[in-house]
Amino acid sequence: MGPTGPSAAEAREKMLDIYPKKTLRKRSKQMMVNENPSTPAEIGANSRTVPGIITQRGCSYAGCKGVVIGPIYDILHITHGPIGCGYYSWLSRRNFTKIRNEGETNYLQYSMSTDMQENHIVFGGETLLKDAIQEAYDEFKPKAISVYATCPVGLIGDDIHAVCKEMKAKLGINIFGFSCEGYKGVSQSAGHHIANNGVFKNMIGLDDTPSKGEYTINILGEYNIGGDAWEIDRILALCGIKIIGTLSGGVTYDEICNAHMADLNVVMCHRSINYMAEMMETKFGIPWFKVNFIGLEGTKKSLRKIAQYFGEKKLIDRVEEVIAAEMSEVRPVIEDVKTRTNGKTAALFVGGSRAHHYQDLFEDMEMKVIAAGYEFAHRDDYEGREVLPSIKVDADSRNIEELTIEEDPERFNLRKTVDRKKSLEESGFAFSDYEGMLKQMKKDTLVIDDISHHEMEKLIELYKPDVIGSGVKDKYVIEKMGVPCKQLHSYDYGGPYAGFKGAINFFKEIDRMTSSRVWELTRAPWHEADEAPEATVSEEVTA
Amino acid sequence: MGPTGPSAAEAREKMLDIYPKKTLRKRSKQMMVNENPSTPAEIGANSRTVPGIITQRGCSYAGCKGVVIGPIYDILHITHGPIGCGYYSWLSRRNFTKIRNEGETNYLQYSMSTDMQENHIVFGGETLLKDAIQEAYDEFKPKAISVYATCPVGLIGDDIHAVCKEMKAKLGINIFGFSCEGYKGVSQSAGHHIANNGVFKNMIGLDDTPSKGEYTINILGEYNIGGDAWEIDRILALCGIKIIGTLSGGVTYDEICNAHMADLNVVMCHRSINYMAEMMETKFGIPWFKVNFIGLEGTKKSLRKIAQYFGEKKLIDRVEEVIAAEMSEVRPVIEDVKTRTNGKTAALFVGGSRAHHYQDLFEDMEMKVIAAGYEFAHRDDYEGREVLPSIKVDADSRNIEELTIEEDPERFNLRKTVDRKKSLEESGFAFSDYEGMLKQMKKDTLVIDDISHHEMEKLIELYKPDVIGSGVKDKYVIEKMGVPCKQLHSYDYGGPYAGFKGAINFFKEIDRMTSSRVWELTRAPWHEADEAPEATVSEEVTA
Amino acid sequence: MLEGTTAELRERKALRVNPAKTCQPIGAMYAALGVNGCMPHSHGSQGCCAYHRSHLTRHYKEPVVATTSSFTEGASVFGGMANLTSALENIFTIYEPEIVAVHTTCLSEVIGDDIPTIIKKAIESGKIPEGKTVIHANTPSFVGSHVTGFSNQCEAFVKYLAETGDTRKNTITIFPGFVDPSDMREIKRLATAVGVEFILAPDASDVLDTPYDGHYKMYPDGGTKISDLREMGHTMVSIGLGPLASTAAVTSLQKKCGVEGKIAELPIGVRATDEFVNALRVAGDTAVPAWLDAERGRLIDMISDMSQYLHKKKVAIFGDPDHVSSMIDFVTELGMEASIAITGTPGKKWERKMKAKAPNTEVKAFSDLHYLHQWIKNNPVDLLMGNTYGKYVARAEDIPFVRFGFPMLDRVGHRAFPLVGYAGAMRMVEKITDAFFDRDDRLLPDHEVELVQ
Amino acid sequence: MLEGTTAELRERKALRVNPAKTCQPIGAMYAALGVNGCMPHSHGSQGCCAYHRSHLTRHYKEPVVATTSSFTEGASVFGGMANLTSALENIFTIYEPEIVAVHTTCLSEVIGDDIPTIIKKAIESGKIPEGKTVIHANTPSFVGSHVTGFSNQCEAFVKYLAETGDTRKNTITIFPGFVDPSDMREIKRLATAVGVEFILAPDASDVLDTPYDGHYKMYPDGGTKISDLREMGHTMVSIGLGPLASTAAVTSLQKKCGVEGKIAELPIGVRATDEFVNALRVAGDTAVPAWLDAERGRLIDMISDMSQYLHKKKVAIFGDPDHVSSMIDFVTELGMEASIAITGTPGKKWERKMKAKAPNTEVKAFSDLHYLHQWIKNNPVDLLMGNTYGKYVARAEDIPFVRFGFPMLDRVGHRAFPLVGYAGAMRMVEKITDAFFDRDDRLLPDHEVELVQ
Repeated sequence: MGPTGPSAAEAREKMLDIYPKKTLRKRSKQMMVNENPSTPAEIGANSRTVPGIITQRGCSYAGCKGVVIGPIYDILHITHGPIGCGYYSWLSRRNFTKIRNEGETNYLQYSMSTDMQENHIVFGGETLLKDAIQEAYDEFKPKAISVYATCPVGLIGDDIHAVCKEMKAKLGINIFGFSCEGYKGVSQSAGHHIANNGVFKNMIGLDDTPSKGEYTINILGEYNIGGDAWEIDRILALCGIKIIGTLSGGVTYDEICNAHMADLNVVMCHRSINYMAEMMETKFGIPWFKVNFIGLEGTKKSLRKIAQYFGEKKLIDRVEEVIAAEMSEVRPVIEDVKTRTNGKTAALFVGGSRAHHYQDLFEDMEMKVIAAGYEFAHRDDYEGREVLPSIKVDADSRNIEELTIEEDPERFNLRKTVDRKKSLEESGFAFSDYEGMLKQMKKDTLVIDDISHHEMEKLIELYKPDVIGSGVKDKYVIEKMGVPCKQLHSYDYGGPYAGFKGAINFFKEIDRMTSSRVWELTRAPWHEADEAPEATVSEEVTA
Repeated sequence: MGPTGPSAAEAREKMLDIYPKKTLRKRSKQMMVNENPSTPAEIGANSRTVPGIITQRGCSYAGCKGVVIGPIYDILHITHGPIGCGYYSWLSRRNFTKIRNEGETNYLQYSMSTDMQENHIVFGGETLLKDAIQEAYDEFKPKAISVYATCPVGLIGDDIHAVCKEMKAKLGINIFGFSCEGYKGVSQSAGHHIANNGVFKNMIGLDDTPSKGEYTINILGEYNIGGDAWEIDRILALCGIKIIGTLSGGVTYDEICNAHMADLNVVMCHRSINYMAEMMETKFGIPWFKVNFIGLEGTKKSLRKIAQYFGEKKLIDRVEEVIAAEMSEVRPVIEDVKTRTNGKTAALFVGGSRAHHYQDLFEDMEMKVIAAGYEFAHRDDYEGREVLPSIKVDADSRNIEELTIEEDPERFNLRKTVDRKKSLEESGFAFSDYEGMLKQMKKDTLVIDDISHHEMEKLIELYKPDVIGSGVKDKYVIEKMGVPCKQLHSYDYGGPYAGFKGAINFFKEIDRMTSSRVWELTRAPWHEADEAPEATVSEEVTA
Repeated sequence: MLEGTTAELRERKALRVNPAKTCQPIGAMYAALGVNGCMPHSHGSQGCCAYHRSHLTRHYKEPVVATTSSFTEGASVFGGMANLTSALENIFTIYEPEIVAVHTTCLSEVIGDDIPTIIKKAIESGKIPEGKTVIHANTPSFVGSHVTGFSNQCEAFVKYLAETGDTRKNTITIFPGFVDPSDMREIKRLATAVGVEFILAPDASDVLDTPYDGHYKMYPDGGTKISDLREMGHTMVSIGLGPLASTAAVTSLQKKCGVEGKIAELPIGVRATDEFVNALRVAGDTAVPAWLDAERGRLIDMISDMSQYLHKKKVAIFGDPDHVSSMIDFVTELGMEASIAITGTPGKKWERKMKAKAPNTEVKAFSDLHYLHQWIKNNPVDLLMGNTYGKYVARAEDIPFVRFGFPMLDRVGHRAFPLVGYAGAMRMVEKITDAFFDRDDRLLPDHEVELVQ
Repeated sequence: MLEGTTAELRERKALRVNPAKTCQPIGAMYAALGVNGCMPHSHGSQGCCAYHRSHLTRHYKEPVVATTSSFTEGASVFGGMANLTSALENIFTIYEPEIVAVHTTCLSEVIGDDIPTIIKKAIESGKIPEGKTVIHANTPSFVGSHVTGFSNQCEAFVKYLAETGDTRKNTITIFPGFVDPSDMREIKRLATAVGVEFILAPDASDVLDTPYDGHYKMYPDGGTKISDLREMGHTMVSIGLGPLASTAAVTSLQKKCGVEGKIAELPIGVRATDEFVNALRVAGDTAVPAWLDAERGRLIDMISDMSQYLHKKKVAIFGDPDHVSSMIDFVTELGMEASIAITGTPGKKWERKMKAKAPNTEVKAFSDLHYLHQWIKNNPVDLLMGNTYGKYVARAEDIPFVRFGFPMLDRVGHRAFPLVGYAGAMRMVEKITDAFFDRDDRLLPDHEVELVQ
């Protein structure tokens, strides 16, 4: 166990070796050896995937509908386009959702689409969309309808926003659209941005009902995969902290409309939602900082930071009590699991924050993360937000709308957050910050953005990690090679992995995976003729 | 359809043809052509099966434990012997049973046995039985325990009755045994007799609590296969007639102990329980007559006869009302089914009463019963009870105990039945009578007692009936030959078939079976090269 | 579960709710994977390729690789030629397939990329290594369904690869239709049993059901060999299984190479399997072996023995048109009644054909699960049959549910055991009776639980 | 359901409650049916024969014919010689078998009938037609169980029929153990795959799973030929599957004819199947074909893919000793834990062997379902595995239940599909995961129902 195999630099060379020149140049930039973790070098990120490369990446629609908006369970979601996109995003993300109140409908169970046919491509699909919205309304009477454009919609020029506006006026419910055509941007990331803009324009701020809790926050960038949000809810509730809205896991439309009334935004997935945090601070004066409820240390740190933000002893003490109580349950598990996981290796290639977050959990298990990378992150997710000013906006990003937000004259000062922020900052408390993945990773580990199939194969060949965190498309490639693969998008069948109970789940799961004995079954006795004894013949057994 | 094929006499010859001389002589007596239905000829019945012949018959244990006593659900039944007998009689008879009261146990779900081993054969099994009874008591606390002897028990000389007596005294509950070793008699029939004796000696008359109903009866010889007894219950309840005990379908120990308080015994299965009817009349003065709730006509006639017995207009009118109401449901079904079943043929080889009873149902469907026979009946079941005095008791029957019953001085006159019986008899009402199967069967039909496998095969070959009523051992032999087979012991998966709703079930079932199109699937196209078209090629179908 | 669904059936003209189909490219991708040494290539936005790979992966629980042209907005405006050319270069360099099967997406179809020209230019400019092949199929998502995509890819095999000329070999081309690798394996077993020489195209067995043995092969041993795809042109007869999935290829092979074509129903159930086996026998002028007759006879025996449990049971069926068509016949053979049968794939002709053979069945093409669900609310059935998505309806309405067809995301048996053939039919009889029995064993009152069934 | 059963576990020495076994003769009858042209004959009261025929019929849903000596009280007193002699005459005249396999019952054992002498006299007195054979096995019901009876009948094949002499052919005798016809078919498939010549004895395939085709054959085409039973004596090696069921025959063949004998576990699960396949390979000096390796690999793949659902699940197993032994190993291979494993068959040696290999499992031979049920009440399990009778326990305790073994009275799949071999193991993985998934799909709260599993 442990990282045997070549140095990261050598491995990088071996991975790049096969590429044609142009591809080589491109991939070189996206693959780096983390030589100086404290002062990370520049990495190529959020750039186009080379055509023909087998990538993990999806599209803008997947990022917008699939990731950010789709999980809002009481919005009726209509995909405008041919059937595929709506079909594939149907229940495939494991965003857990529980209906809160009798009479509600969980629209995540439904895949609704305009199922565009050839004539709509030729003659335009606006009437189709209009009819679909009307039929959806007649059939389900939802409180809001959200519309998602797919590739052909943009090309044929359907004005989905005009249709939404018209139908909103006609039906008297909130109806809005997202121009998240799949070709926009270079990955899901463009879709996140588009989604953030839409949520901000069409939901945030619609309901000024004051919130009731003493300490009110929003969790941004937590999608309740496998029930993560519920575990975070559980812990925060124990601490006495009230969540107004979780964007957007297991959340309702109303909660999002009311989210601007919270005292604080904490950000889980920086990549998918930092836009929202920024815009809400600008418009409403809600400060934000990054948290991480994945991993024991991350969870503890995040809880303490929230308590520190509110600054009241009662809360600070309560948080410590909760941590102590929870840890007493976790400790025996991790102590046991560690005896088997210590020194084992992992590699993580996934998402825009998880490849980072999950390193905490592996550290808890005393495992080594030998290589990691994101699927659709930007440079700041690797190098930290301080590089933001130096990121050049390229053609693919430029076409994603950048909203101009201004302070809301009436609602900016609703809470005394501005002063509190200032004084905390003076004491060294970091707001609006994210350090990125590279600073946490060990020196000379391998960092690969948008890892390709070839690189993954090579990585396994060279290092054979004990476990790889990745996505479903890689999963069985990796497993065929005898390495267990944990899907860190959907968690496969598992979760929650957030918080304390989630950590226990994860420890047990990784322990199971890295201790699996299935491998022993792979070789038939006739393939080990020299070593194995002849077919074992049982001794005579009689009654 | 319809009886094509040779005459019954010819068929009989063809069936007998193959037998060795001794066997031929034996079988000749048991196979007859019903030449004069009104004055039936003598048939060989209740005689030994020739060794080596494939027979439907079972043994005395099966008749005693399996048929008569086993269905009493709150008696704990222990089979004393090696494991097989107890095992095979476990839940295999479809005696439907519902627990009446919370806290009771349905012992039909349990197979209990002493599981005799070799040392018990050598050293005797009485201690084993004693221990088993004790353990059963400790474990289940039943209100009564019944013990059944299997072949080796009799041979090694275990005195099960002494053991039962001892344990009854020790435990203070009713415990009694049946010496129903499998070698006794020539079929299940011996077991019925043994069972009747045991029930009479150990249960009947134990509880003198007066019964509450206006018209109280017992149904004897109804074992609630597939819920028949419940359908009879339903109809009688509608008429206002109260059943004290059904011997022994879905019945409790207490009901049987109280059964002698009824005003009347009606007998369904004459073969298995006429002993009981006789003994109860002798001891308690309860008159009995034969009824048949299988078939529409049989059910109507039976109801009317019961009403006539009680002789009150209220009841007579009520019975007519019930019949009218029930028939309005049955009529459309039978009218529909008849259009398909009319003229179809059936053969029935089963049991000791069903091969007769079910002829009524087939008549209702206008089907022809071309051949029939019992598995374990006596001559009276064929020829009518008038032959009883002329039946010679042979060696195999002589060893079955014949109880000597006397009038119970105190309880004989509890009801005014004696006078009532006399006056009814004078008006032509038949008590204690059974006409037998032959009188009902058409002239020149074939009657075969204890039909053998060879005869069954031959019968199908010669007549190919549209349906055969038989048992599980023949079922698939018959069906392989393309003839549907209805099990009339256990009803396979079906029932109830008694009463009005049962008739509907049976009509639909036989309609389904005789209309089945599975047969069409049997021949593959490559076996009908000349007739069938070449593999059908579908026309081109596109969207 | 599906709490928003009411029993009120409204006609919908515009809104698809809970589809019973998906889009063309995934079918093309699956078909292409059934060719030995083939890399399927999705010409469009990378999201399509990602979705298709994910979905196929979940169904097969196997590696599913495919490449994409990774369109960005630029490509959508200026055309995908540069992307495809660059993709081909990368693919042949890095992944070294024998053949690349390009299929289009709605994106590249709407912008009108001319794939044959792009391929031609790539060949001319030397981007395609010597001896390697590139083929393509047009699979716009706004036409047909995943079955159409499969069909179009099969047709592309013929159009690009089947050789013309007068050579005729005593060999039969079999187009299996959009069925599972386990089905393709069974189709081969049947053809081998009948003793004919055959080419199965495509053949995903040993591609999408490879062993777990520590080795990953991007191109597993299975798949129809390219040489066999060329040979198709010289076969005597082609048999296309499933009219929707295979007619295009059969017709094309007949037109291009003069190979006599037959279309048969998917061999699901007794008669449809008979038809296939007999067609093989006739085409190959061979005999059906006795053991296959016996296997068939065991199926009939099982049907006969279980018929009482199946008699007149009402079934709701959904799935792909060829599957549904055979399943209607099969449940009828079993003595059951198809109450409703729907497919998401458009097909007016299919609808007419189904109605003709099953006049008492509510038949709808271009329909969806929401319609099916609402219809069932108004017309209760005893059994639901269809793909994984049916389980929500089954749960909502508490109906026994038997899975078949594509996709199967939540069970494992389809990977090992066929739906087609006599063996597949026995499996279905088992599954259907189990569904009833399991429910009975669970829910009937104590006194109605049966020991013997 | 089973409402009288409490959680209070009392030691029982005398009372058997809900047995997990039955008596010897039924096993002998089954084994005899696996010989071509054989009539099993039950020497005892006709009730035994009736019960055995009924029970086998319910398991196979096939004709099961056997004759009986139809003892009455007289025969029980004076001995069964007259009955058996007369039976043999009738049988050969009326039913014309090639061979009659007589087995005893507790009745004839207790009265001490000397069967060999009776047979000898019958032959001498010309009651047995020329060229016909009568063999016998002693199968007292108060010793062992149905498995012992099967074993004794197999041993009788050897004792009566296997030829002695020095001729050795490159052929392997396989004793399949008390498994289903579908299993025997699979054992033959595996042996054929490995390319060895073999004699399978007995072989109930094509005897107890015949087609439905309008014809009834008292002696179907299947079954081990008598000539092959004679040939056994000249084979190189014998492999006995299932120590309890096959050791007697293997040992006897070794002693009588010098055929080298091996005993292997029933090939249920990966390693046990490996062992069998490898034993064949070694014995036949052949090679395992690649396709069988691939089939095996697909099984491992399925196990790997499903392992998360199986991991550390607690299983209660009951059944026949050879089955249970292999099943303990198989569930362990699957990552599950055998919490309790019982058999009704007596076997102290078996118990010790099981405890040695599964020290954490509660193991009991000569036990019953009532004990298993009570134990489970005290030690809840995630899954119950066993024959049909387990369903009452499963229902009473609401435990997922997977059927295997004998008897199977209420389902149909065992008739068509094997439990043994890699295919059988895949089928079990499917059944086990289905049992869990079906339950989850039904009972989990809405928000925990998974699309992908």
